[in-house]
Amino acid sequence: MVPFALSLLVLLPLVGAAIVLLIPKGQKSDSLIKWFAVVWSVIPLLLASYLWFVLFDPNASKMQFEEAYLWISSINVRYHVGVDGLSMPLVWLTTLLTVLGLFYSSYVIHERAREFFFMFLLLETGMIGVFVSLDFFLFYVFWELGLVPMYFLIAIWGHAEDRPQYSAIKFFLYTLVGSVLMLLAIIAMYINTSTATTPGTFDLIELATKRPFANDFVFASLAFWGIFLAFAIKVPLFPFHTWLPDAHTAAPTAGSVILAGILLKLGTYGFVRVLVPIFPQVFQANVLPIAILATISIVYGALVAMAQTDFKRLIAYSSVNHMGYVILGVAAAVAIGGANLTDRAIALNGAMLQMFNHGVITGALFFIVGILYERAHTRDLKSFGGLGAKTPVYGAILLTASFASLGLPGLAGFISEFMVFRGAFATLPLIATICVLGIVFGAAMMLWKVIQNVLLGVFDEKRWAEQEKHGVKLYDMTRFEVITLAPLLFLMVLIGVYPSVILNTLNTISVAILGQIVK
Amino acid sequence: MPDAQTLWLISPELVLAIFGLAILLFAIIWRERVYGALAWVALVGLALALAAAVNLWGAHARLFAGMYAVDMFALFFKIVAPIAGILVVLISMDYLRERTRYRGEFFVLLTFAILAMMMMASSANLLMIFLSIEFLSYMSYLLTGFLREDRKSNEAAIKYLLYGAITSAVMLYGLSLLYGISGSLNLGDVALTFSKSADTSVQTLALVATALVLAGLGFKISLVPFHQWAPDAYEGAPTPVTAFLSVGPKAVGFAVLLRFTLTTLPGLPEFANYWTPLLVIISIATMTLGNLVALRQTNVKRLLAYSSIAQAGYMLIGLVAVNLGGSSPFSGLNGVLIYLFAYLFTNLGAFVCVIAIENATGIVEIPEYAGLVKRAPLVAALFIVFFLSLAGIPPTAGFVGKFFVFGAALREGFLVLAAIGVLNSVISVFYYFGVVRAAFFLEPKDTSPIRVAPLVTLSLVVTAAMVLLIAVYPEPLFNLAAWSMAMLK
Amino acid sequence: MSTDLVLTYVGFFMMGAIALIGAVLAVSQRNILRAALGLIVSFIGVAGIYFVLEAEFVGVVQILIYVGAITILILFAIMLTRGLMQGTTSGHNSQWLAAALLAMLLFAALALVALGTNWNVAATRVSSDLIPKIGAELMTTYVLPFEAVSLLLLAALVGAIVIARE
Amino acid sequence: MDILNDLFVNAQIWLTDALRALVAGFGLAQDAEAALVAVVMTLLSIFAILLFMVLMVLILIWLERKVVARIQDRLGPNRVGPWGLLQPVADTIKMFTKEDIVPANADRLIHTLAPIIVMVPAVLAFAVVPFGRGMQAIDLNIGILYVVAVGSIGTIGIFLAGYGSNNKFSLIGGMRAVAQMVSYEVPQVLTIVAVVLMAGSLSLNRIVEAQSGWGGLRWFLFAFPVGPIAFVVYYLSGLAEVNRTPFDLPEGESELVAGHHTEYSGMKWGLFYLGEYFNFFVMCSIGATLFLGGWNGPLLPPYVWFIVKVYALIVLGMWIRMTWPRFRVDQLMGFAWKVLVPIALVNIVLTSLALPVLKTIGLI
Amino acid sequence: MIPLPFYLLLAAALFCIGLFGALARRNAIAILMGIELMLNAVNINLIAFWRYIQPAAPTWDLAGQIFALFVITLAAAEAAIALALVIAIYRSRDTVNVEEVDLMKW
Repeated sequence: MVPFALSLLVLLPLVGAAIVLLIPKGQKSDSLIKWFAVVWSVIPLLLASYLWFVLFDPNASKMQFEEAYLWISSINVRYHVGVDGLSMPLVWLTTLLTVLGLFYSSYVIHERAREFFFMFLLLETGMIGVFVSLDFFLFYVFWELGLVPMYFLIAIWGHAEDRPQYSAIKFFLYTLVGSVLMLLAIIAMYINTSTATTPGTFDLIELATKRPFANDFVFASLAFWGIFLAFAIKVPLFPFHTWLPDAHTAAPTAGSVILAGILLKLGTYGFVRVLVPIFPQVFQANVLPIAILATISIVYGALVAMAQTDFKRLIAYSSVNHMGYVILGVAAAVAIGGANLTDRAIALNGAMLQMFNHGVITGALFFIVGILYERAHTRDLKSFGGLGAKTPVYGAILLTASFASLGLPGLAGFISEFMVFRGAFATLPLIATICVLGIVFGAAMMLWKVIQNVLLGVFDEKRWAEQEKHGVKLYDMTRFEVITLAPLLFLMVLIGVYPSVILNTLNTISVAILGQIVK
Repeated sequence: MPDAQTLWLISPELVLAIFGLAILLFAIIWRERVYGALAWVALVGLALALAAAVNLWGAHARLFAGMYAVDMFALFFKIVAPIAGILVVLISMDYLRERTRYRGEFFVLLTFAILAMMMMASSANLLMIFLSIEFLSYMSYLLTGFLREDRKSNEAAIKYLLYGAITSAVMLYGLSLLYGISGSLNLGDVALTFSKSADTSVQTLALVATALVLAGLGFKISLVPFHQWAPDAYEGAPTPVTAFLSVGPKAVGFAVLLRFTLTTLPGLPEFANYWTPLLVIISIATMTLGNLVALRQTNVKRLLAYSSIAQAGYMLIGLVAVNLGGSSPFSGLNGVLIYLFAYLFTNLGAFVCVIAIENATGIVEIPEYAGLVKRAPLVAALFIVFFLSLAGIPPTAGFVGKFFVFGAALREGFLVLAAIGVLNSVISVFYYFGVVRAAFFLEPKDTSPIRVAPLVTLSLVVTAAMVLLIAVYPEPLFNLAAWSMAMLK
Repeated sequence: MSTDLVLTYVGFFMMGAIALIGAVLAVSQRNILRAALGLIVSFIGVAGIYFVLEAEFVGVVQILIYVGAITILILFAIMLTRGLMQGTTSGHNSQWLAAALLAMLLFAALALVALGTNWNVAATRVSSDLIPKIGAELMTTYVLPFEAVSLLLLAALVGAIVIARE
Repeated sequence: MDILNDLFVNAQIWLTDALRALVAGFGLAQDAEAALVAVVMTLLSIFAILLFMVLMVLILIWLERKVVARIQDRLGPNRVGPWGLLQPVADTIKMFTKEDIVPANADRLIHTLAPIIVMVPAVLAFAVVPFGRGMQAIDLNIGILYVVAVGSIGTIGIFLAGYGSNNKFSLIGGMRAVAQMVSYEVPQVLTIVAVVLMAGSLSLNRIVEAQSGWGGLRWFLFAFPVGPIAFVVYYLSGLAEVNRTPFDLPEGESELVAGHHTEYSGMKWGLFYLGEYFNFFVMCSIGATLFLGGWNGPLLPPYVWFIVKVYALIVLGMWIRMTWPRFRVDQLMGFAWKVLVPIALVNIVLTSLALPVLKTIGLI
Repeated sequence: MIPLPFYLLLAAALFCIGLFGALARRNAIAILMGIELMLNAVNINLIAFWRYIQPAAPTWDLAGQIFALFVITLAAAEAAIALALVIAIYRSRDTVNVEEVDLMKW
């Protein structure tokens, strides 16, 4: 047993950030900061691993490692944290991607290192905080806490030619619009649950049982859509996705990884943690529009990704497509209809697994793009070709990640997408059918645009020789890059061949959640 | 001759009066030789006044035939006022040294301004309300125009004065009507007249009179359409004075507005039908206009001026949604109080940042903030904290304030108002981050480090710490607000 | 109608007319000095109204302060800034029409209140000598505002000197 | 003795009765009758006061020239009438016949208004001056305040004269005059406050009555030590108020030609001239009322006592005029603010402290 | 007695004339004059109410008069400050350019 385990998890990065700020200025301070940050970030990873793999009970549906203290008594706000099968993998993934991101960045970030590592660790606190919060007020605080560091990561260390400041403020404002409406909904729920004698509650668990606005569908809908908007923008669901390509493209590699790997998950996590248990009726009533938005995200995201010539932008749009599956899975799980609990649970399992997978796969892909960009100083797909032969290690890794992304059996993506469709065909058959198009387009974009353009074809010797004079050299992956990607590749394969490692955990919780809402 | 008990109850005011006079006397007798020390005298006086106010906490009395209320609501503002004063004194010292020969007189006026703020908070009588508002206004005009060689300062002051004088005359007309209907200057008697009267004509009179009074108070708290003075005055005034103007008059303006409305209007239940829509419209207009115009500003003082106009709009939401019944923590009133307290530190902090830069370099234009993070990292970093607080993003004090204000609006069913409010706070992020953008992302022309005076650094740290502390541990502030509401319930 | 009432009416209308005519001159004259003269006339008219209302003390104070002090200040300001006053531009700004409309609107509202309200009018009740009572009230009930206003005057004086001093 | 004492009061009563009898014949309503009588009587008393004042001024002019001449060891006017008594009349006729010149570019309206405004307050002040027992046009309960108030209007007249003449000497003179009058008004009012404290009333009548003890000789002037101090301050600032030497800087002929009335001629100049003497006379009347017991005095009829006291003060002023050099302009303001105002302030405090003592020993 | 509304209408008229002056004039001093008229109008109101209205509490008999006295005092202080500022402005601008010094452009 680790006392205050989750609090430690939340606080450790914050402490690290503070130490980063305090490291004295000097000639070597930059490298000191880098190594300190990387080493320090391993501690949460180890802790999270210990918690998940050793202490966590995958068969328990209730919250584990719970801590609850009264924080603001007059409005009954509690510092209430805990994890269950839904959040534990995501917490772990967060710590993992942070380590990888920091490790990678310690090689490629040369400017304003102190601020970079400070912001990154702060961001980690925000993200872990969201995943472990069981009090909506606390949830909101962490939710917003992540905004500022991400803003700076994009704006300062972004690629100058991609208008990083514009992208950063766009990301910030989009997210903020959603979240302030969520704030109103949070307060409204509190007021609704309070009575003349007892205060209301912000506790997510309590709210799930009290079901605010149970008798008032209009207000429930208002609150639902307010929260929905916040999460949908974060996911991002069509038509709220326009910030995503800009932000991803502009962000530095590690920023993109975290953005795709974790921040997008905050949205889908919110769907499962908040919207489904607290507003099941409203969700059910609105499943169709939500599923349609998911469908559009899937198909449209894939199509637009296919039309991109910018490698990074392509991956960004592919995230729209992939996150669409998550929403589809959630929608399928709660849809009205005769489907049995198993079908629904499979859909929800798929959605939750897809969250994890997308974090791993897309995180890897953004590393891959970043590695290429470091060498070529361009991301124009047309300018590459023949890299498969020229840089075989890179080619192999890209191939694996792409296949995982398009859902090749044996790799992680396949399992989750399959489960989503398996569930969706049971509850939303028509929509699921349309969504299959997304799979097709997704495969096309990966095979045609990425693999064909980058790995196959003829290596343009002349062009790159010319470029070499400007300090551009295409060489194969170095050791630290391989080390960065190795864990992710391992995970892709592991989940692809043996999904049970994580599915058990997920299944417990999706049965529990759906059990509450489906009679 | 007031008895000892009375003197005890007005001890904060007495302390300030005595210290103000003492500073004046020293300044006249010894002139330049003691100017450096006078700021410290003022600090001591303000600290003593603060201590006296804290010491009186819990008091509940009406003095001088009911015209002066010493209750916890007033004491809340009597705690706020000297805190603001102390911070303003701290940031004034270095600022004034280069700019005026009359530093002693400056602190006299400032001390009296704080005294006037305290009196406003306690006024429960039409005469006292008018007198104390004018007192504060005159001190503000003089402080605004204090740099007499500075053309902007003069111009700001005269605009401020003329605008203020017009609105206070309008307010005075409203007060005279209230006196006319009740035959008494005491707010309690006015309320009594209202509640006893079944006459619809009284309704009309009350509407006209309160609308006129709102003009005067709206001027103090810079509500649209009585806000036009604010940008000019803020831009032209000496920056410490701007900092003071942005929090002091606004806070006590709200104190008077709250006491006035919550005391007199409950006697007229149907009155809310006219009054609430009026306030809603003003609130929406204030925050929207303030934010939209702020988007176009390039001078940071002017930007903060429009921002503070918008902030007044948010605070007004609390008044719109005020409901002292029930046990809900969202009574509206506590929202305003908490918001004001948070806003005090936040806005002062933002101005301390501005002063830190202006003192060393004279820069107030946002484009010239380029690369500030390299020249003054602490200031640049704390700019973010204060701006986040102004925008209401956690974990800052501003968030706590907005939380309660919007909560009250939701409780009373003002959904659209709350929605417009939060969307406005999103707009505000855009221009706040315009400053951040300049400070962090643009390359500086001049990379020499900016030296920040120790006292300014101290104020910076204190305000920033308070902004974060209120967010992390807001409990004491809630209690403070709850207790101060107790008397108005 | 009793003689007193007739005299009161005569006094009211005379003084009211003086006050209004002076006021109109004060806001309409392009020559600022003549406007100031109109203002003086208006002040005197208002003082007359006070006498009609049997508030002699206020009437005399009105003449003493308004005519004797404030007007002098205004005249001084006019004289010291003489260059400003002899412009060729018109005395009114471009918004004068809007200002006039606003003023008229406000007048309508105020007239509505003045005529529409059931004022709680009481019988005559001016006792012969109120001045000692005013003094006593200022030193007892109103001692706080009295002291406050004296501080205010002092501070205003100090500030005005700082700002206007050579 | 009583007949003499109340000569003018009785005359008024008799006149009123006669008028009433006359009006009774018109067959009007009773109210209207009373009103008519009141109006006529008011007009008559105004007329009487005006007449009296013009007479006084004529005498003053003559007296001043005579006194000045004597001090300078000359004879003064002695050709027109016995002892030159008709000299003022001749001067008046000369003024009436002179050309009225308005400078080019001067503001004609203001130029014309100025002398009138200078005149008016002095006349208004006379409405409350008690010339003798019962000889007062109106007994205002705020009489002394009223005098101060209307007195301040005169300042505006001088200012307008300086401003409206379009002449730099006039302007400087006008500015100086206004600054001086405003400044000296402060110590003057402060000394009046001391008197009001002693008398316990603002009414001039009551102030005079308060000094009626000791057979009409218990004047505030003798209320040692505050009375004499107040009197001296009052008199000095009074002289400055009416711009008399040694405080005649606004019209110091060696510097400013004639100050604010440089550009005036003919009857308008005459009005200024008249106004100055009016004001001087009012100043001395009020001084006599406040400090010298007004019309109180043994043996002689009250109005005689009053005139005697006023003329004593007037001659004192003339004496000072001939024996003191003019102040310098910076000394002038300094004298008011740094000498007279502090003295007057201290005097007020002293008065309120000394009040019980003075009352006990019967000085007031 | 004259009906109370007579006074109130006079005050309202004076007030609105003053308001017009304050809003429509260009010159700072002229605006100040408008403001003084407004204050005078209010004082008429106060005195008329004092004379006519039965007070709620008998001890407050002189409230209206005293209020008016305070208003007059404050007006004097205000005029002094305004004058000081006008002079300072005049002094700080070397040119007497009417457009430049014409502050009153709201």
